[in-house]
Amino acid sequence: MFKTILIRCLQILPSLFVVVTLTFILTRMIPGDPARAVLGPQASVQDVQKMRETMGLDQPLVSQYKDYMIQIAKGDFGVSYSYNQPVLGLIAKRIPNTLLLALPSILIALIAGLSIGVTSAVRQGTLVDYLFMILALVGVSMPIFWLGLMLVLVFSVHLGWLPVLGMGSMSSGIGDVIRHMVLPCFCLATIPTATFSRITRSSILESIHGDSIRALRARGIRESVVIWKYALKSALPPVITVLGLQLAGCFAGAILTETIFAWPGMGTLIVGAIDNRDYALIQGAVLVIALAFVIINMLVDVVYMIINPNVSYEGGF
Amino acid sequence: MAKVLLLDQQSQEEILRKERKANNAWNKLKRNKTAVLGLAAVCFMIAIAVFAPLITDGKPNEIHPIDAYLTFFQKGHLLGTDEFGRDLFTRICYGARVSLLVAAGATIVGGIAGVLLGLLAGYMGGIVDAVVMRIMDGVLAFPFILLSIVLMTVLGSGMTNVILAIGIAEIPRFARVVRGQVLVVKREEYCNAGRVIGISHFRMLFHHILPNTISEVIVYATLNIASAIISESALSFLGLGIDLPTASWGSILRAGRNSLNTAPHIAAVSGVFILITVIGFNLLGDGIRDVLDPKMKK
Amino acid sequence: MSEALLTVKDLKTYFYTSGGVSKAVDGVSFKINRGEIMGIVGESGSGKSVTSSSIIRLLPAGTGKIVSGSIDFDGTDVLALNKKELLSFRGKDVSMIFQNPMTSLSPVFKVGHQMTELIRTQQKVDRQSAYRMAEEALMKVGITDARRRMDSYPYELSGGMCQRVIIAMSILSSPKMIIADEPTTALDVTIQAQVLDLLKEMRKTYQTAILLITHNLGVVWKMCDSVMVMYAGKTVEYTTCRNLYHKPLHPYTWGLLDSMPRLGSESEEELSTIQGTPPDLRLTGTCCNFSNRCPYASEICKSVVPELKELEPGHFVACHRQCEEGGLVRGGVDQT
Amino acid sequence: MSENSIILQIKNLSKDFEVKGKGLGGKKTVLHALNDISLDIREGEVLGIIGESGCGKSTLGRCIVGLHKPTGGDILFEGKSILKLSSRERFELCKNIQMVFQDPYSSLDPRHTAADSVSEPMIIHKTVKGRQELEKRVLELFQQVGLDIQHMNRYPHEFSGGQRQRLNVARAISIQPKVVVCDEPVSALDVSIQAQVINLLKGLQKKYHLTYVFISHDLSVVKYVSDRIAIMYLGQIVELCNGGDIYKNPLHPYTKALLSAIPPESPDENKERITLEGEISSPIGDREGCPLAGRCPECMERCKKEVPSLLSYGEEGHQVACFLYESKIVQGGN
Amino acid sequence: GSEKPASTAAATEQASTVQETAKEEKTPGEPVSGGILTISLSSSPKNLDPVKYTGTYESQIIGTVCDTLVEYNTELTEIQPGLAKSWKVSDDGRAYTFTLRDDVYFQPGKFQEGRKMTAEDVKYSLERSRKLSAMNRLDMLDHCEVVSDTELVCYLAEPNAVFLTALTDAGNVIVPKEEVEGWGDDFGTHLVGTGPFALESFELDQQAVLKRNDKYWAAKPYLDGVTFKPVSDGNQAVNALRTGEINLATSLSGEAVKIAREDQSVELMETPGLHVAYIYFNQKSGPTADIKVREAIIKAVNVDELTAGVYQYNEAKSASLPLPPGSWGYDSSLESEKPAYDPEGAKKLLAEAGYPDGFDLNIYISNTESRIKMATLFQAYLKQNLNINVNINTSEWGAFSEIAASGKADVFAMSWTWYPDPYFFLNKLFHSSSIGSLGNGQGFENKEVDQYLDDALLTTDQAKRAELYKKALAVIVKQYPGIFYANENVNWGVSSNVQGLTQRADGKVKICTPDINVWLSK
Ligand SMILES: Nc1ncnc2c1ncn2[C@@H]1O[C@H](COP(=O)(O)OP(=O)(O)OP(=O)(O)O)[C@@H](O)[C@H]1O
Ligand SMILES: Nc1ncnc2c1ncn2[C@@H]1O[C@H](COP(=O)(O)OP(=O)(O)OP(=O)(O)O)[C@@H](O)[C@H]1O
Ligand SMILES: [Mg+2]
Ligand SMILES: [Mg+2]
Repeated sequence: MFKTILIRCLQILPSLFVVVTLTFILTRMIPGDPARAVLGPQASVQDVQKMRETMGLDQPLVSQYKDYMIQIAKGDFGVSYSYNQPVLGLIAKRIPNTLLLALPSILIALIAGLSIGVTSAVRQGTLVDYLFMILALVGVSMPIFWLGLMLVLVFSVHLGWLPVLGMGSMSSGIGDVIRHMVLPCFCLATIPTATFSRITRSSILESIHGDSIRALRARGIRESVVIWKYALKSALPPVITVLGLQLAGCFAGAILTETIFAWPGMGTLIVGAIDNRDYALIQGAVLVIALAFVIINMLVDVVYMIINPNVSYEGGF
Repeated sequence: MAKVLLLDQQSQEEILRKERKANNAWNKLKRNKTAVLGLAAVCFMIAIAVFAPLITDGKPNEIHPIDAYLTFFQKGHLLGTDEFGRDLFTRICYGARVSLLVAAGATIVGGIAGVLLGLLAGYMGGIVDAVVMRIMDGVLAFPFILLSIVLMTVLGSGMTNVILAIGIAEIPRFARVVRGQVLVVKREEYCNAGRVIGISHFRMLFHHILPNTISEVIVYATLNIASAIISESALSFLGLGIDLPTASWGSILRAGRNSLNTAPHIAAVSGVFILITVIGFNLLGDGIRDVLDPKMKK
Repeated sequence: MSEALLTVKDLKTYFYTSGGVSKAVDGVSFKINRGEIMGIVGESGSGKSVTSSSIIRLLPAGTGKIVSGSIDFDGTDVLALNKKELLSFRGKDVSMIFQNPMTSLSPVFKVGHQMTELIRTQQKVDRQSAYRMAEEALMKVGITDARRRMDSYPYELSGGMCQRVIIAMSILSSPKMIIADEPTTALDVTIQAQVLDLLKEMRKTYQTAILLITHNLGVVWKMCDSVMVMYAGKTVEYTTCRNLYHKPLHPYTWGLLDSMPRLGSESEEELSTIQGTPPDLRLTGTCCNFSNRCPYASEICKSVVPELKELEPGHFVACHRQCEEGGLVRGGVDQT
Repeated sequence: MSENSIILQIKNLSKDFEVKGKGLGGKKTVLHALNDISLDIREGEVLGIIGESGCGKSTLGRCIVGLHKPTGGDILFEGKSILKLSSRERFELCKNIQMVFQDPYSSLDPRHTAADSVSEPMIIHKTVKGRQELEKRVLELFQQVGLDIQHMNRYPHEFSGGQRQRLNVARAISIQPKVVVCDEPVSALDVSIQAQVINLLKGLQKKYHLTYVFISHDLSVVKYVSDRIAIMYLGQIVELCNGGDIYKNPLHPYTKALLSAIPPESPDENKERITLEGEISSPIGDREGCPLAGRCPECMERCKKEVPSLLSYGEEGHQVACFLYESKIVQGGN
Repeated sequence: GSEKPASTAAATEQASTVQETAKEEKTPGEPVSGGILTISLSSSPKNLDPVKYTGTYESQIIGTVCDTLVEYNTELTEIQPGLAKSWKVSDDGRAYTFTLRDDVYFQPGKFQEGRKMTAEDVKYSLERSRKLSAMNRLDMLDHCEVVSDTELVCYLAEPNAVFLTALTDAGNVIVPKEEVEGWGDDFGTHLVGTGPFALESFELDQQAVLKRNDKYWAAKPYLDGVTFKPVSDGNQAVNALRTGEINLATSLSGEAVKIAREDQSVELMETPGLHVAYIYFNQKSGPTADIKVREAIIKAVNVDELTAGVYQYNEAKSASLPLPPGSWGYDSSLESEKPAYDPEGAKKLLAEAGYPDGFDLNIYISNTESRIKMATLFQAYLKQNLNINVNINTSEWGAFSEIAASGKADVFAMSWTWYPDPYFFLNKLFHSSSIGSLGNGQGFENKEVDQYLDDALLTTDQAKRAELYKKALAVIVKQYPGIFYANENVNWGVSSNVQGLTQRADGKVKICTPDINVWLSK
């Protein structure tokens, strides 16, 4: 097992290399001068020139790339120009915030989605099924930035039930943070819930119609056990794939949600970094998100192996 | 009633013909209620986009500052007006053009490139596969919206650039879908049959493998148009979309956001249009999948 | 023969599809005695599996429905059972073995787990004793390293091994009858022989009746006491094995028997074949279903549905021509 | 059976597959699908190959038609190696060696009409000129395999299994090959249809003097169509004999077991079963000794260490690979 | 800065100078102690180190935690004592002698226990700023000399009239050496100064919590503490005001202004800011290099209407000159020099310039709301009146500033705000030495103007300087460099329990000074 994971870890290196290179190229392609962005509009020509030199931007691209690669290999993500702080520290402070949004959202989505999906599948063709599936369809089709706006409009502005901005502060008690989490989590959980519902439903349906479930029924196993134990477990792999994708998506896809709710997570960090042409920060944050993505994918594979031991992962030979 | 004879060739033929007709993709789609609903929504949106000049006064950008922020039905404005007094319905109709065009364009860009790469990777296998797919994985590791944002920043605003940005970001997804499918199809016996005959790689790819993956691609593309519409709106919403003053649903939504309290209908209406269209494409995609998937035949 | 265990009378199971009513099973009658092995043979699509799943009322989800007929199992009317009774009927009275052993075990749980689960739904025992019982059952079907096998996932077992596990599961509750739907089609000849031997032994030790579905006549010869030939949803001939071999009465049976190449036959002569294809099940029911392929078909065959008649004691056949005065004599079926 | 010239010669052919172990990153292991197989196929004969599932029958067939690249050994077609051909020559060779696949449902491209599928080889190899001639030829082929003009524009899913298999046959013979490899062409078909296809194949073979390599796991079918029969076990040929001999005089313990396992042909027949204990051993990994050693009722010490080679025994052309018969081997046979 | 990437339409204000200020004294009551004032900032403060900070939102916190030597008075009319009781300027204008208060103590920190501030600290802080400030906030300073604990002399390299103005910047606050060096890079999150509130905690992107400094030299603050929270969206800030999450929202714009104005529980404070929004024409290339074209375009735009359209909630005044009316260099007599709205005349002029049928023009703007609105209207005017096709190129700030500064834009629009001294407008926007920077991205070059501006910098007398600036302004206006269409207000939303708050034109939030002491009513 350990070795397996190690091998998988090695497999993610090329992807990360691509990510780092791509980010490097893309950041340098973004129009706009980081030096000017740092210095602000009032900077004079000389100020900008001086700053460029301090930032090492006067070097040829190839050597910048080389330096950056060496730096990354050493685990050094550099210093953010706009924050004047090490990138790693900045990211480390933001990750928990994003997780605070992403994990509960995904968890809620998973529980809700599985229940809805299973219920729908079991009652295939009934009113409940139709209702759930319509909801799920609306859910997957939802532009969440719009949903966010509407939620704020209704629940914060008109009803005044929930706060609208930021993530509150632990110093004001955990309740404060939770109150701040409600709307963004709802927003963030919408699509995953809907996706889980749909995928669970179709996957359960498929397995219900499969031979092994028929065989179980023929053996007189109770229907509830058949559904919630056997059918659910054999229906899990696609759900887990989606879980991985959604989790990875949540981690970074919170960009829109975070922007709307001014949530200080990775999403807003990156958007801010792009605005500020903060190369080191963009690169660092993207790399971390990509890393999260690949690691989650890897975990998905491992979980797959635990759940369904007879799955081959490679596309073939 | 004349008895139907199972033995006679004709009634057998009859049945076959009927079945062929019933199994015709289009007829199957027509029988799929939800798909028809989706198709209707999509067609409606396409219609308002195409006939925008006919059903509106054709001046989506003409400003009347005095009439700013009217709501529904005021002064003959069906859906009210925006911050410059431009008729919202007109802008929504013209916005449909942009949103649909961008979504379709991006899907075509991403689709063509992705399909080609996926075909190549899946068919060639080995080192080509490894290289292409690692790059795709790398790109995929970028969160989609982030990649579009960065690409938009790199490319600058404008319709072609939005199409490119979303399209490029979509390439890996298409490539994955196609590659997965190619891996299945290329091991089908009929491909082996082709090999035994000695057909060329080119013919194999474009006569046998591509046609047999295309239904997956069509399904995926339909669903993808739905997400591309959202992506376009999201980009416009973040202020990275098409050029002013051209309307797109996202840019209307963005403007609506800035007057959420004064004129909530702007954001609401544009959002609803996006939502309905996306639902439409999703329904249609699901329908097409059901129709093309032999497992789902009723 | 001894008392009947299962009596099926004029069973009809239809599928209501968009293209019309598909008469998958359209009048099937037979009975099985305790300890008897009965075979059902017939072409693919003739309704063998639907018949068997009708008996345990487990039609594939969707549009299928048992329209008429009666199924009597050991004195109980199966069609009148409620949900709860059905569960114990399926588990304890009748068990089923499907064609593909690999797919009739859940791929995601270990063999032992699945077996103990089954035992614990049938009997009130604790986990340990259930486990022991499972182990014993495995040993009974000739699995030597039972303990190790219990700890493996189905995919780790070979097909033959899997089928044995399934047989072990099906005898756990010592059912009165086992329905085996093509239990060996997916297996190799040598393994097939082993599994069939095993089934035969089970019958001997437990007096279990077996309903064996197959399209391999050889298997029927080897295993069965009686056999039913199905064609397009109907019983066309039903009799003892020997009778069927030596004195088949239905022209379809003739075709079936003759189209098998025999090891002894000379390879110079052509095999006889049955021309044409089976009818569409949505069109059947107005005449003899075989009349379009039957070289002896006469007018009546094309207009009246033949009934299943007991031509000789214990030999049922559904054919107008055979019931006619004189009947038909088996000859070479149309050879083209 | 007249002694014809050897059209296809298989020399010490072996084929290994690399397989991934189960689970994540499982170890790569070698699967020996074919082990040092030598075989001569004569022009105009039907060579039956029979064996258990997974013993390498299809692999052998696929090596012959070039779908697999052998790991070792050689295949000679009319005396010329077919493994070291340029792509041009390889292409030309396709005209001579064709294949009929096992599964009639998956071996036709579902998106091509019946006529498309049948005419494709002729288009590729440019054996006919012009559309009209092509259409004429396709119709001709259709009629030869018992289909007619109304079937030409149908798609595969509109055919029954037997009809599809006819299409496969039509496609295979459309460019007039000399050798046709039939990989279990009838095992997916119903008995009544099976007979039709077998008749068709036999008829064509006679008519065009084709050479068949006929793979099946149904002994009665193989016996019925074949002039000679090769019995394979775990990647090796264990016995090779004339069609009739196998029934009359089986030699190899495996052949005997196989024969005894075949269901009887009548309810009266009471066969004595020679049981092979134990499961079929896996072709994965390295193996020592006779492949049957683990299951053989007459296994000797020697069998566990050495691999017996296929040597002639008794009457003309009967070869067996078993130490039991070593002393009685006819020297210099074949 | 005048326009920061992350900020919304209301550009950042930091200015000083004599300025008529609408001072909005609240209903007086008996001041009570206690309570925490929560203030929203338009963007998230990143670094509070005075030499590293870059945005106004940061300067608000620095200005509350720390003090400067001198300050603008509330009306921004003159510079008044801060930590320095008094100062003297040498005749050559190169030496400034400051006398410091001797009752000033630093807030206690990790590396010192709240010791007294001395001249050494002032020298240290100013020279640090001179050396390290990336923004060059004190580049006119040469060095400082400590005379005694309470006296020091600052020497300039050459006379510079804006030295005192520069000293009012939050970048030049006085900080204790021990803390700066003790914390090193982390000083940015552990700022210590002499101000009315001490930084208790600084949670990046969440909040900065300040608590009362009981030993504050000017007065004892009524408030227990002040909390700053970043809220980037104006509407959200107002929503938060209404829900009571914050008490004071700075930098409101757009619809937020309207809501604040209309909502009963929220009060809107407005003061004309030191701000000019403008459209710049390329002086060097393209059709706008022709002065006639520029004039035509100006004539074709109805500025009052444009401003009303952009600032639909009256959050700005229509403008005419490249200087805020509050600046002492402002000359209202020049307002009439700006061509009036005259579509016909414009068309004629354009025809004279050789473009009777119009042409294509690219306007570059950053993607902020007010800029987008303006460009949309501008586009409509030019199309309608001159048949000029305007392509609007929006991009976010980074890309925009690059294009604008490079001089490649036909037309670009932005806004400018800084200190009240005209130097910070005119020199930065029109001096030829600024070409290549964002301020003079249009490439304005005029010898006469350069001369006036240079002279004004060397003169110390404000009246004389004003004269020079007005002369320069007159020349500039005649060149039609652009359309200076609006002066945005400083707009604050305040919840009604905040008392004693005074709004300044420079947008600085002053909570406790010798004159002001904000308190919260129950
Ligand atoms: N779920 C279903 N919906 C509609 N028709 C069905 C369904 N299941 C079976 N049928 C039809 O019922 C008929 C009988 O099917 P059945 O599975 O019993 O055949 P079979 O004799 O078992 O064939 P095989 O030998 O291939 O297993 C077939 O024609 C089939 O088309
Ligand atoms: N492409 C492949 N990659 C890896 N292993 C393979 C491949 N093709 C066949 N094998 C393995 O080679 C062995 C021989 O396979 P082959 O298909 O030749 O058997 P077969 O005799 O045709 O069996 P069947 O009767 O089931 O068709 C099997 O163990 C099989 O798993
Ligand atoms: Mg069946
Ligand atoms: Mg095979």
